[in-house]
Amino acid sequence: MSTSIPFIQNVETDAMASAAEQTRPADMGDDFRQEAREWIAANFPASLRGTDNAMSAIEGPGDETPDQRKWREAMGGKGWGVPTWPKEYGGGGLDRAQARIVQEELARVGAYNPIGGMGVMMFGPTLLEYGTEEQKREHIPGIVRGEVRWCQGYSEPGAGSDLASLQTFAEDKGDHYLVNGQKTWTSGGQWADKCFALVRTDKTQKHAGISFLLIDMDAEGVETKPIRLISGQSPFCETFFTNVRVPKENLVGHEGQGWTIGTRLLQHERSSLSGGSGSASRMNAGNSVPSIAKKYRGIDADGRLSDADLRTRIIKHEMDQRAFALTLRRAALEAKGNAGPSAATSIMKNVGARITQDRAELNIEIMGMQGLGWEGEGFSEEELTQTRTWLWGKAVSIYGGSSEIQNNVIAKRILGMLDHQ
Amino acid sequence: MSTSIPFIQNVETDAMASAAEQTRPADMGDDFRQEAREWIAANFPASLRGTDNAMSAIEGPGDETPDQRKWREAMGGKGWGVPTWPKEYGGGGLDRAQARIVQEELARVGAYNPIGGMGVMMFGPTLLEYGTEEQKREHIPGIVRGEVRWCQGYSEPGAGSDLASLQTFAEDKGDHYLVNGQKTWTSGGQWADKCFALVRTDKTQKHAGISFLLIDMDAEGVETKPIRLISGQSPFCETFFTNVRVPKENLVGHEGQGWTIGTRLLQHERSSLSGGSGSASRMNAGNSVPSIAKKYRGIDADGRLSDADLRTRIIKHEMDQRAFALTLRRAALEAKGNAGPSAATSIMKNVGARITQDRAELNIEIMGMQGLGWEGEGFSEEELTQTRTWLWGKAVSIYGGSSEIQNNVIAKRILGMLDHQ
Amino acid sequence: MAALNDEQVMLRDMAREWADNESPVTAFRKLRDAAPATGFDPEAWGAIGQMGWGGIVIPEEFGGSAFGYLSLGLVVEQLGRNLAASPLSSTAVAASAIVMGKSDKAKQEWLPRLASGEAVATLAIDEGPTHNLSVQAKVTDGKLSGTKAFVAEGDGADAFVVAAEDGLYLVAKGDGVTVTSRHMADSRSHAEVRFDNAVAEKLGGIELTAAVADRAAAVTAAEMLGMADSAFHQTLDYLKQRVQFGQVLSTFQALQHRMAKMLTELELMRSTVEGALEAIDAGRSDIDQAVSLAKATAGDTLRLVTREMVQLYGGVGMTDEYDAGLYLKRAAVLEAMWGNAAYHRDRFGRLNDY
Amino acid sequence: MAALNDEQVMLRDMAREWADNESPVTAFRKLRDAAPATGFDPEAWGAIGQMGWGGIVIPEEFGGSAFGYLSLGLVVEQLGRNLAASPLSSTAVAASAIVMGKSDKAKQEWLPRLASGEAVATLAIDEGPTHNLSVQAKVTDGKLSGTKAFVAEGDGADAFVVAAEDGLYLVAKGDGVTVTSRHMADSRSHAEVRFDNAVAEKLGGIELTAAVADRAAAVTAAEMLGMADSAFHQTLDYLKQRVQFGQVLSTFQALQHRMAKMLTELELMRSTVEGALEAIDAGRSDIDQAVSLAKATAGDTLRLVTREMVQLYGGVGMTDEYDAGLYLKRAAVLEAMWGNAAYHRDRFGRLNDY
Repeated sequence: MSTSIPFIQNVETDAMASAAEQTRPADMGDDFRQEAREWIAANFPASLRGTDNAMSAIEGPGDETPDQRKWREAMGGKGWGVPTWPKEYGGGGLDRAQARIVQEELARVGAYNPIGGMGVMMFGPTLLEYGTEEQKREHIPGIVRGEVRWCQGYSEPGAGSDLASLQTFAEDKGDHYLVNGQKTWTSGGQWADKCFALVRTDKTQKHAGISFLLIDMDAEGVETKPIRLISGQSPFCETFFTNVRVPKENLVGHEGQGWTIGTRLLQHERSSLSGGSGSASRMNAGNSVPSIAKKYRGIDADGRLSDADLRTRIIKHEMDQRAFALTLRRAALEAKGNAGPSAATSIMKNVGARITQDRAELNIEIMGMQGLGWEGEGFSEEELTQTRTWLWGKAVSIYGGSSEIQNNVIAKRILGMLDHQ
Repeated sequence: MSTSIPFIQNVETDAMASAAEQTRPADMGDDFRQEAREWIAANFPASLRGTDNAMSAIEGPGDETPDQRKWREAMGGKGWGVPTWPKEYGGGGLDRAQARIVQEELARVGAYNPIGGMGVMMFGPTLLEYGTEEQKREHIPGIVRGEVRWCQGYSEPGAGSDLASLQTFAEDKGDHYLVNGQKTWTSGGQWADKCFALVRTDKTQKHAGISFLLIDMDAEGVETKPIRLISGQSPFCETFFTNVRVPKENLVGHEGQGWTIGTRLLQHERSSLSGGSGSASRMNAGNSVPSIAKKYRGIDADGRLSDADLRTRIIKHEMDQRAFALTLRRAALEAKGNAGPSAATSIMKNVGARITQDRAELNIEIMGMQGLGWEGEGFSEEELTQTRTWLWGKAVSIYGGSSEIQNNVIAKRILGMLDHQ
Repeated sequence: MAALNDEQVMLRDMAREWADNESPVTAFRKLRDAAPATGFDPEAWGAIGQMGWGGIVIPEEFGGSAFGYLSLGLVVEQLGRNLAASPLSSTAVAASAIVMGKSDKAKQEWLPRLASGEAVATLAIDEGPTHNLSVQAKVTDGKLSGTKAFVAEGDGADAFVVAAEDGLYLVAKGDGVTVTSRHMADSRSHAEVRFDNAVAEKLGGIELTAAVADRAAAVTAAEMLGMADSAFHQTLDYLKQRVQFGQVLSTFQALQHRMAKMLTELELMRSTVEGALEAIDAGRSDIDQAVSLAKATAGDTLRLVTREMVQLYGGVGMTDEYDAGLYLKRAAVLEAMWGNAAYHRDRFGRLNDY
Repeated sequence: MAALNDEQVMLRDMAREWADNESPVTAFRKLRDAAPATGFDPEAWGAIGQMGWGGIVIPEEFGGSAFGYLSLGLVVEQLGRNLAASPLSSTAVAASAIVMGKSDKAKQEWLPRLASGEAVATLAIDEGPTHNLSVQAKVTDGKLSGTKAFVAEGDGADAFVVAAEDGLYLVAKGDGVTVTSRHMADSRSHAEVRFDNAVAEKLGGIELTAAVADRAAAVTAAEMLGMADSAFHQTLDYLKQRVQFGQVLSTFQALQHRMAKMLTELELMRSTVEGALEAIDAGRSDIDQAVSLAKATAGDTLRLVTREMVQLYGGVGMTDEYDAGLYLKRAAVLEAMWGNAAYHRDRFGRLNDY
């Protein structure tokens, strides 16, 4: 299963930010910084300061306020939501240093990047790599402007971690494919405009029988059914394809290349799950585990958190998070000039998942019964969010390649431990 | 690798004793208890009170003092060192309840059981089950009296956990076998009189080609070389067999039955490793982890161990040990009328190993540099023992079926999880 | 399993059978979706009353069977396996407070009704989100005032066993008692209960409060044992049928070893939980230690098993359609109730003087 | 690996090469069995002096290269890989105390000799078996008295940087200094050093003591990093060649996942250790936190890796013939030195005000 999970990025972006604070170099790119600062000042509506649209990716599109719309259109038009994408398709055309400056300047005034979702994080980069000129011209601008929502059609009920056993079939009908089958874990499928899907075009071969196809979600024969999660939310769908006609222009790459393209896309996902994304969020600022512990449990006479057993585990968690931030920074430094995500992202994915889950477990332990509210009176908004965050967080070690799959990848690709014969 | 490791029995016997204290029934078998008490009073030399010979099994035979010899001969003659073995071969012929009474009465006056070793724990029970009448009459009495030391010839350098791949070959020469090969981890091989060994009598079959053979350690062609361990001790040997003649009477069971007999023997070992043994020891009495922590680290103003982080781990360990004691008791109750060791012994073996190792790790952490002495001045005897106990304890999750092997057994035999196809 | 007598074996088998036939997890789902105000299914509770489970720790003279805590634990464990939403444990533990208490009036009036299932009772001790025996509630002239947080089964209770500064009291639902539901993740009944000069009958001093809290923790641990055992075996069954990469999941060695580790912890958990219940039945002097051992071990093990359940089910474990989430959410609530693992570890250390 | 400059890359590669060629684990075994009184091999130490590693944190005016702590850590890490028994870290950290100190006399007299490897120096701070900056040693009229426990490289040291109540002092070997060897499990030099009215030159106050202890902990963590990395890769290599049940051990998934977990921890460990050394070089205000993070992480990770090394080697891991035990024993000593993981976790919490 694969999807974008905004709050993991939050963890890791926070971690990145904290690492960055520790090592921020002397100001550089001063001219560009000035330009960015002025543009943001001129375009970012003050009313949005300190707000964020991160939750919208989980809960589905809220109705944009006029200011939100204005800000999305401004950033979309400028291309700075995807600052390093080529200008010719509407991207920002910036280099990495400039992109970082934009991010810093946004953060400085409490602004967020309104352009996000699976189109930005996964599909866009992949299409830029494998798509035809026509396909790029058709699909990239809509992503850049935040106008077209994409969802992912990969997993199937019988094909979870073992994606290559997927059965959704695209039958060759000359100028189009006729698609039949069922996908699951299509994130935001109920709100998406389009779907990038892995489908089978050849039943006689496993990996080589898979193709990468773009499907309109409002085409006839496409039905979605939201999946209710243990957290009560329904950010995913089951998606049913019944005799759906898909024009052949919508094939990316050639027939049978789907596995290669799809895997590449998952690397982009894993990389974005482990801190590569630029979508900053301050959701957790001032809301650290120790500060929650102080608030709910108090301190002892020596100024230490009063439950010593819990305190030890909180310190371990804080250290783990600090170590992770330093590791992300180190990975970024080492990856310089080394394009594309590496196998080491599996390590980052697992540590990120562990930290996210440990934090949530600690928070509910700290809050006691107050951290296990579901709805209604007696619980603050923050407490109710905590319950959801805890439950929803169980997904981060499952989606985007489970921790078990990542451990297989680490053992085999990094450590060279072979398959069982 | 398989061997007897006295101090694990200590852990678990302690645990058993503590469980027993909690549930000791009203006195029963009063007459027999009186008899045992009187016999012990008449025969146990007061000078040995509170001493123990458990270490001798690690360090090799010390020179017996006259009192030690007297006590061994008395227990050996009475058969109470192996209280439940049949009287016809010199055993005590007692039932389990009586055997427990003997053990309690020994403990009451600080007496130890001087009859032990691999003959008692592993070989004897197996020979009683599979041996011929002649073999039992020849070998059991020497074990009962503590006069004949047995060692185990199972592991080979290339056959550790995968015992069945052993190569030592016993060639059929009519009235005798000619044995060639190399064994390793023969515990106490340098001091043993005899060896029970698994040898290959048929090279064309893996398991069915193995036989169970008794070899005189002073026969021509047998050489031993002590293995130095990381703890500095050498309780094991490599044993080399070069054209060793072994009479055919020394085959136990029939040719090819060695795997079955050898496995059965390992079950006796595992069962004795997990608390079934009657050899009591007070080595750790009054020497619990919390008491060592109080001595070396002190307590805070609230009376708690002063390093809160360490204290939490000590408490976890103490709870683990308590839970283990309760589990041994429960297993004993459930096994009533259910003869022979069960697969659940794998669980007990792993928990016992964990507790042994955790305790040693905690103790050296508590003592700091003082708990890592090797020799010479500046370290108490107790501290130097601690270092050895810690290092030597690393063996308990390796010998007698490693924790990994036990986990395989648990998964496959208890949980019915199948082999990878 | 502890050494059970014939009565106990019968009781356990009967409870297991009833839970599997009459109260499977689907029954809990139905109740959750119907969300009755009392938080339980009166029909199921009626059946429990008829089987006499409400009276397991109540003396025969008051209509109970006096089988004891191990027996009660066996029943609660079987119900826990299937997440049965019953007020049995709350009622039984509240009844035990009355039994141990000194008020004959309370015994006469309430025990027969609790034994038969006519009435529901519960403990109202904690005043905050974590377990804490030092409380503020006060009694003046036989009237109790104070606010109790997260009272389990508070929505449907007819009587409350309430901890005040100076000990334990019985308060019947009625004047001066205000119950406000708290909707929690486990979809079970929890309520804030405010007492405002409510008529209170004294049961005993603060030693009684402590003794009753220990019994509540032990019985909670029994529910956790049933849950953990069931969650583990459901996971095992799932691994045995789910195919990935052309291979049944249960054949992956990494998963085998995790399951072996969990089974090991489960065995230890069972010993400690049964040990605590037996300690209570035997009236041992170290009940407190036995209970802390059980509740801490139960908390850690149930946490391990339920978290692994979601992880090993994978994607479907995240969906409300499967049961993993139900076990996870209930587990977190029970971990927090009557002292979590950290609380009981600290207590165990203090009781042992280190 | 941190972002290294060219100098650092050269230094690291040179150290790695020297350690592999001139100071493999067999060299340590030889030294252990020969057991010279000084506890180190003078020839190897001479070579280290010639390569200038003794002066990595010493300013150029005193004969050093002033490359800094990250550079020193890189060298110590490479030596740690092979358990090289060298007094380099002790000497370098003692030198740093003189460098940071206020005594020009000490600088003139000692730094050039330490930079060139002519002399060996060490820290004498702790007075008991666990790390503790509150000390009893006293200086009266320029004479220091007190007893220091477990002074690393105490047997061969020419100068001691000694913590007294009011700060840090330099004491040369000689009158009033009594060194008694302590034979420890790691077969390295440790000694009790008694100072009895020994002439002492003041270097600085207690802030200097604390700063130097942090540097010692960071450099120790670098040695631990080298050990952990090497122990891990030796284990990996062993798993790749050892066959059991007709299968190479490295193909067992349960072992694969354990190795993956260890690699993950190693990556975090490397980040924290390099992070601490960089923090020192940058003169950051939170060196203390960075050091506690590094030493705690290093302690936990090296413990994990060395314990797993013995376990995964199996029986041969228990023998003195294989190297696993050497790593295990040295690891335990380094875990205890300059504050173990529990000590630094507590300190990290306090530094962060919780």
